[in-house]
Order: sequence, then structure tokens, then C-alpha cells
Amino acid sequence: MSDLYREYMLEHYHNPQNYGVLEGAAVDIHLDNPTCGDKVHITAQMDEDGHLTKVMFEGHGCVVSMAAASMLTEEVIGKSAAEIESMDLENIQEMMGGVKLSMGRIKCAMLALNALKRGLEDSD
Amino acid sequence: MSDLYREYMLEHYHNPQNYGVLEGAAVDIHLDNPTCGDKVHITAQMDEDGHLTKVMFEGHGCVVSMAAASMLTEEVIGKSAAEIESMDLENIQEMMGGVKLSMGRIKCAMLALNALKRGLEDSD
Amino acid sequence: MGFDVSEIRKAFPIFNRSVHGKRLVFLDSAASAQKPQVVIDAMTGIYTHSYANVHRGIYALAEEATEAYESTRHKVAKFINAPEPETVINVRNATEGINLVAYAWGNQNIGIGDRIIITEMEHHSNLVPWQQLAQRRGAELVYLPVTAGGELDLSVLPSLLAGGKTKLVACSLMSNVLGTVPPVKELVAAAHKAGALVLLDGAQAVPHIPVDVQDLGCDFLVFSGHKLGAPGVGILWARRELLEAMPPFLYGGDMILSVDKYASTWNDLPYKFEAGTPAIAEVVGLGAAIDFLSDLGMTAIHHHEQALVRYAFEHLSGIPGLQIYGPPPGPNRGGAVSFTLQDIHPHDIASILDEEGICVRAGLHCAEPLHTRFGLHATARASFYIYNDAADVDSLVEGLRKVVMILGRK
Amino acid sequence: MGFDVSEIRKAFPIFNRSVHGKRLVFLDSAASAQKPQVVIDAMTGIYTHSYANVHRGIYALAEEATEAYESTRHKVAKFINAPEPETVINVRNATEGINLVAYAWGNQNIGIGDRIIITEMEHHSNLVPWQQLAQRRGAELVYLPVTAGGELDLSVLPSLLAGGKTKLVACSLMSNVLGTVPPVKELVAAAHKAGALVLLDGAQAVPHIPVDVQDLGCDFLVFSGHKLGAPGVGILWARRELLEAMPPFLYGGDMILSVDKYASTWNDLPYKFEAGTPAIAEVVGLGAAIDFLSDLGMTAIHHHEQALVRYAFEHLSGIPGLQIYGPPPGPNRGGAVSFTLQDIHPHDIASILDEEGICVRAGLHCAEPLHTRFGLHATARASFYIYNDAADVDSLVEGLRKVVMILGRK
Ligand SMILES: Cc1ncc(COP(=O)(O)O)c(C=O)c1O
Ligand SMILES: Cc1ncc(COP(=O)(O)O)c(C=O)c1O
Repeated sequence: MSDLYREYMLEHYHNPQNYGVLEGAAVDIHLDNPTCGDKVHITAQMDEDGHLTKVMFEGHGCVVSMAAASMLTEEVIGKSAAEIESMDLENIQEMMGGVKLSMGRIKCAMLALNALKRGLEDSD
Repeated sequence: MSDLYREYMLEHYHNPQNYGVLEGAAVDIHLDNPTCGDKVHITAQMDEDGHLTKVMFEGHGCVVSMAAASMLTEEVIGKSAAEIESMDLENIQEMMGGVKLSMGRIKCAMLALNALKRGLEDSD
Repeated sequence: MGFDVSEIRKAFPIFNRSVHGKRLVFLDSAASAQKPQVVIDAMTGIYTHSYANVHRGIYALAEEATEAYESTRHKVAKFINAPEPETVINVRNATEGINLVAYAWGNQNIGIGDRIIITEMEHHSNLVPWQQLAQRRGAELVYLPVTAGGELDLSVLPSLLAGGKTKLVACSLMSNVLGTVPPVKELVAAAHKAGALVLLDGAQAVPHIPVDVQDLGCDFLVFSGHKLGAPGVGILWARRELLEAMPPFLYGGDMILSVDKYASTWNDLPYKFEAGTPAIAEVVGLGAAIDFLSDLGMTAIHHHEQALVRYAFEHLSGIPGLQIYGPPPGPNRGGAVSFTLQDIHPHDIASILDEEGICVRAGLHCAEPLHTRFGLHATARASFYIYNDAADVDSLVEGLRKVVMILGRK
Repeated sequence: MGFDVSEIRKAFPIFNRSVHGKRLVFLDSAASAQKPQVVIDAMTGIYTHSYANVHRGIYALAEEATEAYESTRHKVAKFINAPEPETVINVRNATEGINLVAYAWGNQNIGIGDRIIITEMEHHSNLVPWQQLAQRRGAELVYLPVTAGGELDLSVLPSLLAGGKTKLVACSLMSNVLGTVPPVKELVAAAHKAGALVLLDGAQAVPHIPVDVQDLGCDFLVFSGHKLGAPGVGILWARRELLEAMPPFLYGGDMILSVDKYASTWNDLPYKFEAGTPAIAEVVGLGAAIDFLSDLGMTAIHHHEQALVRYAFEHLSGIPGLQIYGPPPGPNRGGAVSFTLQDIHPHDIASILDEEGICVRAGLHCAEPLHTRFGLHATARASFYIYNDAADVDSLVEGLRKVVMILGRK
């Protein structure tokens, strides 16, 4: 079976982590991929040093975008805005267990990270 | 050698018949092929019955357009406007000794006939 | 199913390949069709034997290329029953054809307070040009609605046309999402009675059903070669009077008779609308594709696809949670079958089917307002052509069962 | 002559044919170039192995097609040293590229009293769009003159640019009639100093000499694939800020991010300017052509053609009554050699040469104002490319002697 739909991905898809909304969060951002209809809403809290302490997401979309969002909410805990800013496709592929995303799915996988980056910029 | 540049054609090209202008002629028309720069000026006289009695031409252009014009001034003598109107590419090719004109040269060969047709219309 | 698909498939070299070790099941012809060997050979032939720039050239190569290029114009005219080949304009694709009309005809004929009617099921290419024209000229854009069953709601048309403000009705001859073939003759009659012209987007229809511009009575028709097995080239057909009254769209070589520093005179039809060096070999390829389709017969093609759609409806309906959009199988239904499957995202459907060698499209299919109309974020779409058969549908059904197994509600 | 023409010729299948029983001597590459087998194979390869519509497709075929299509954008960017591939826009041909700028940039930036400067040696494709834009917007079109020697008369430029009214200078990087390669960097510097942008028409230059948009400093560059051995496709390059500020030109599929009934948002570069299904295999063919030329080396190509031009000047000058237009052989001279022969009409020259298997063009070469400038009704033009050699020039000279024998003054 495809790399993309392995147990690990499906786990996160069927049982997303940190699903929901953090009320009154410092970071609060909606982002969508208009071309495919994927949508995420990301909220996040930081400590005084600017490290992420809690990240939640809501949204709908394909396995790739939703599993990536779910994994991301765990992956980024403890990181600073600068560390998030430097994350790229490679980090996301690694986070997803070393998959090699095809061109058509990159946007899906990057949606949550892009949202978080933008949310952190906006919260400055 | 090419059909187009046989003795008969070259005769008309080097020694055009009825070259010049009929002063005060009933038919007096200028026509050109803007895409290739061929130009003719045709003047013609008719008798009371509307048959062509004298046709002259002036102009410059390629062998095909000039030889066709020269031949035409002889070919159409005695013809009525309706007879001229019904002349087409086939008649011109026949007039030119049965050549088969390639697409790129048809406009050249038809220039004088088209001018004469238009001149006859205008003189109505 | 009418004709011999296994023979037809042999004419398309791509079916010699496999995908991920599986048989290629190509169900995305509505996006772009595969090319038969005769089309590839026609282009290779020009490049190998008779290539030169067309028109104006006096030497043999140029004459041969021009003849091949112009012969397609005659084939296209015959194919859509256009009264004169000079009214057949070579463009890049259907999209450019529509934009040509929106600029050249639209800027001259659409003004403040005028109305343009389009439908809720249009492809973006037959929507955004009119939306932007209306904005540019202060005109009004109104939509003919689509019913829940995926048909055009013609009952609204008289009220939209009332008042004589409508200058143009632009409508697809076949929806690329729903497969709907609307009652275009009725629409044309109503529009003409109200003084409006009709542009038909034949991008989906021309490859799949017989299209006769004189019988339809339309004023403009566009379509794309790449959807009928030809390379990247498109066609705009319009009534002669309209083309003659329109100013040119693109300016440059070939479309002029004479150029002076400060003024130009335009060439005759069709050249007035063909600026610059055309896509020579591509147009020759279009001619070969039209010959290929004509040999099969457009009516036979339509029957074949109708049968496939019927078979697909029957077999897809057994999959739990699968919903098809658009009208039921029948003569007014093309071979595009769009569906959703439970709450599984169409991207995942397409990805998992790809693993099985099955090509379907997932997304909005360049018809976002139509998806909004149905409250959908995206659909998956399987679309059929001459090289598809019941076995392809069987593979699709099997593939979808696998999708449900992997991603379905527990 | 630098490189091995007989080897190069083997790469072009058309040279296996003869014309009227004679060896094919193709001297009309300035109109359109012949295609090497690698280009034909690249297109056949896509159709045979990896064809599908590009972008959005999730299945393997679509991914492969998209990758092949997009890889050309990178090749083009490298070929013209564009800083970013996203600033490379696929269009139909150079003509469409210029029209795109005239509509999208021109309608927004050219107004009453503004000035556009072009030159007397422009091809109609880089003349009529500006003439019509000027008319449409109430702007002024002025011409940079051409000297009797066929050079641009830059001495007039400061006075034309004075006053700051000039918004654009549009100029060919190589004349398709005279072969002139004007001092473009000087022109760009002067234009920029006066606050004007510069569009360069690279239709003739890009296939024949190294072109580096960053070194030239231009704002827009267009060229056509078919003149460098590719199929029917063209390129517009522009500086990112300009492309970002410009509204789209053609509207439809692929160029939008999101469409709502009454408003749309545009896609990112380059897609904002690529509406509808692109010419997929053709773009892939362009990539193969660029690889082919790059392997030969653009500097080597230019040297080869310079040598041919020098040889042609030497040998043509012996023909009684033959006059060549344009600058003498040298580094600022491309391979288009236009001439007249006594008072023999160029059509007759071309027809008689055709009988000998020699292809030259006759007429105005889409540059009527330039012919008017020299008081000419038409010229004959021989133009050279990588597959031509001294033997081709010898055949031309011999053919022209025959023309004189048949039609010359007695
Ligand atoms: C200098 C120049 N500009 C523009 C063009 C137009 O190119 P195309 O016909 O490919 O659009 C040509 C081709 O003839 C040319 O030589
Ligand atoms: C109904 C419809 N109209 C227009 C188009 C646009 O065609 P093209 O992209 O070839 O211009 C398409 C193709 O997707 C279509 O399906």
C-alpha cells in the first residue's frame, strides 16, 4: 500500500491530536487551500520566552492535510517562532515518517505549517 | 525549368502588351497586393454594347502578375462585363498556357483580373 | 458496447505502459484526452517532411506546410458543420477563444446596464472572462440556476431575458462536472428572440457528441483540440457577420494586409484573428484527430459513452456512501461522472486509486461556483472516452472499495 | 566554421528529403526553424508515456507530465538568465507575448499624452500592438529611425526621451530583415534614466545569440519557440514586480486561486498569466530544443553564423545588380541577409530558387515600414542557422546566377 496511507498517518487522521480551539490564544489563524478546499484553523499559546506551549487545530481536508496538522501540534511544542519559521517541506516529510510527497500533495502537507508561520507573524 | 518561367511567360514579361494608360477611359482602376507589393493600374474602353475594345495596364510586380496582366489585355477583348465577372483562376491558368499555379502565386496571377472586375463594377 | 474498445486502445500508444505495476485505467479524459498514434504521426510527418512557416512562403516546403495547415480548417468546418472554413479561427485553446470574444466582441458590444447571462455550471474559462468583462464595462452578470438534479433551470430564463438588456448568453454544451447536456436549442431560440447572441462552450461536447453549429443556431462556438486527442490548439467558430464586425484581438504578423507607421488595415477572415506564427504541426494534428473521430462516428462515440455511464451508475451505486452528482444516464448526459464518497476527501480517493493504476481527478474541476451551489468542497471525477470500457469501470469500483476499506468510517 | 554542420544536419530528419529532386537548402530559418529529432522525440515521448493535463492532477501520469512541463520553465530561466523561473510565462508565440504586455501592462500604464518609442526596423508583431495601444489610449507613438546603413540612429534617442513622457521603449534585439543587433544596453540605460521601461523582442535574437536578461537590464523579453527548433509555443519574461502589478490578460482555468460568482482572486506567478490548458507537449519540446542549443553553445552558434554571413557577403557581391541591406558582417549582425537583385521581383527569385531546392523568403517579412524606409516594395531574404554551411551559400549564389540568366536585363 502507498506510503501515504500507512498506519501512522491513518492513526492521526482517524484520531487527530489536539483537535479543537484554544480560547483567547495568542496565535489564532485560519488558512485554506482554495484550489482543493482544505481548511485549517490553528490556535496556539506561548510561554514568556516565546516557546510554543500548546497548539490546537480544527478543519477539514484530506488525510495528508489533517494528519500533518495533527502531527504538527505535537511536533512544535517547545519551539520558538524562529525555529518554526525555518521549518520546511523536508521537516514535514520527516515528521510524517519519511514519506516522499508527490507534487500534488505538497500543498496539503504544508497547509498547517504555513498557517502556523503566518499566525506567528501576525501575533508579533 | 519551371513551368512558370517558360518562353511564353517571359515574352510577356520582357515585352508587355498594351503597356500604358488609356486617357479618359471608362474603366480606370488601381489595385495592389499589399502583402507582396505588386501593383497594377488598368484602364479600359468599351463599345456601345459594353464589350471591351481596348485594355491597357501599367504597374510593377513579379513575372506572374505582369505576364498575366499583359496576357489579359489581349484575352478579354470583345468580352462583356458579365463574361469578365465569370472568369476565374482556371481561366487564368489556361490563359497562361495551362500552368498549375502554386498557392503562393495565385494572388499574383489574379491581380489584373481582379482589378478589371472591380473597375467594371465601379464604372456601372 | 457499440464498438471495439480493445482495437481502439491499440491505436493509443500510452496504453502500452503500466502504472505502479498495474494496468493503466485512464479516467480523466475530461481534463485532457490521450493521443492516438495517427495524431503523433501526423505531427512527426510534418516535422520530418514538410515543415516551414505557413502562408507567404513560395517554396515547396512552405506550400506543403500551408496546405496541410489549411486542410484542417476545412476538416473542422465539416466536423462542426460550419458554413464556411474562413469562419474557423485557430486559437490556443477554448479559454483563449472565449477571451477573444470577450475582448474583441465584448469591449465593443457590452456597455453600462447591459446584461450577460451565464449558468451556474460553467467552467471558470466560460465564467471569469464574462465576470471581468461585466466589471470592466459596468454590465450586469446574471446566472441561470442549476437544479438539485443537475439540470439548467430554464424556467427562469424568460424573466432573465425580459427587458431586452441581455446582449449575450454563454453556456456550456456539456458540463465538465455533471455531464449535463442542456437543451441548447431551446436556449438559443429564447435568447435570439430577446435579441441576445449565444456563445456555446463546446470544450466537453465537441469531443463526445455530434455538434452542428447550424442546427444549434448558435453565434459562437469554442473548443479545445487537446480534449479530443489532438495537441495544444483550439478553435473559435463564429458567424461571418460577427467576425467581420469585430476588431482584431491580437495584433502582429499575418493578421494585417498593410502596415503604415500610424495605421494598419486588417487581413481577411480567418487571418484577421490569427496573429503571429500559428501552431502549425499542432493544427495538422488536430486534422488527424478529427479524421480519427469521424471514422469512429460521433454518434457511435456518444452511444458508447452513454452505455458506459449507465454501467457506471449501476455499479457505483453499490458502494456505501457514494453519491453521484448530475442527471441520470440518458441521451442528454455526457461521460463525466463526479461523486463524493462518505466524508473521504477526493484527494485521498484519487491518491489511493492512483496506486491501483486508476487516473481520476479530484478537486473543483475549475467549476467552483457549481461546487458551492451543491455545498461541496471538492468532488472526485471519473470521465470516459473512446478507449474506456466496462472493465475500466470494474477497476474503478474495486478501487473505490479499497478506498472505503482504508479510509471509510469504522 | 567552428562546428560540424554535417553532424548537426543528421540530427534534423527533414534533411533526408530532397526538393524537386535537388538537395534541400533551407535558408528560411528566420521565418521558422527546422526541428531536431530530439525535439520530436521529446513530444512523442510525452504522448506515448506520460501524457495528462498538468497541475492539480494527483495520479502518476499527471505528476510526470507536470514535472516535464515545469522543468522547461527552469531551462528557459537558465537559458536567458532570468532570476526566477516563476517570471517565465508560457504563451503561444512572441506575438501573443507582446500583446499580453500591450493589454495587461499597457491598458493600465499608458494614457493620454504618454509616449511609446519603437523603431523603424520592428516586425509588425512589435509594432501594431503599440500602434493600436497608442490609438486606444490617446498616447503618442514615435519611431527611432534607421540609418541608411541599417543601424538604429541612437543620436535621436535623447530628444525622443526628453520630457519624461515616454513610458515604454520597444525594440528588437535582432532585426529579422537587416540582421542588425542594436546597442541595446545603451538604449536600456537611456530609457531607464528617462523613466521608461524597455521591452525587447527576442524572436530573432534568442535562437541565435546569447541573451541574458539581467545583463541587458531589460524589463520584458519575448521570443518564440518555433524559431529555435521547438514547436508552437512562446515565452514572455518580465521582472517580477511588473508581473505582480499587472492584471491578468486571459481569464479562465488555472490562472485563478478562487472563483466566486461575482469576484475572483488570481493565482500566483507564473500561473496568473497562463489561462486554460497549456500546450503541454510543446513546452516539453521547447525544453528539448533549449538543451540541444545549449549543448552546441550559443556563442559557438553566433560565431558559426557570423562566419556564414561573412562568406555570403563575399560571394553574393559578385552577382551583378545584387544589393544587400543592413550592416556589414560583424559581431553585431545576425544571420538574416535580405537583398534585391536588379529589378527582378523577389517572388520570382524565390520561385526560381525553389526549383533548385533552395528555400528563401520573398516579400515584406512583416516589416512594411522598414521596407518603406528603404523605398522597397519587397526583398528576398536568406537566413542561416546551425544546419547551414558554406555549401548552402554556394548553392544560393549559383541559384541566383540562374535567376539572372532567366530574368535579368538583356
Ligand atoms: C523580430 C521578430 N519579432 C516578432 C516575430 C513574431 O514571431 P511569432 O510569429 O512567432 O509570434 C518575428 C517572427 O517572424 C520576428 O522575426
Ligand atoms: C466545459 C469546459 N470549458 C472550457 C474548458 C477550458 O478548456 P481549455 O483549458 O482547453 O482552454 C474546459 C476544460 O477543462 C471545460 O471542461
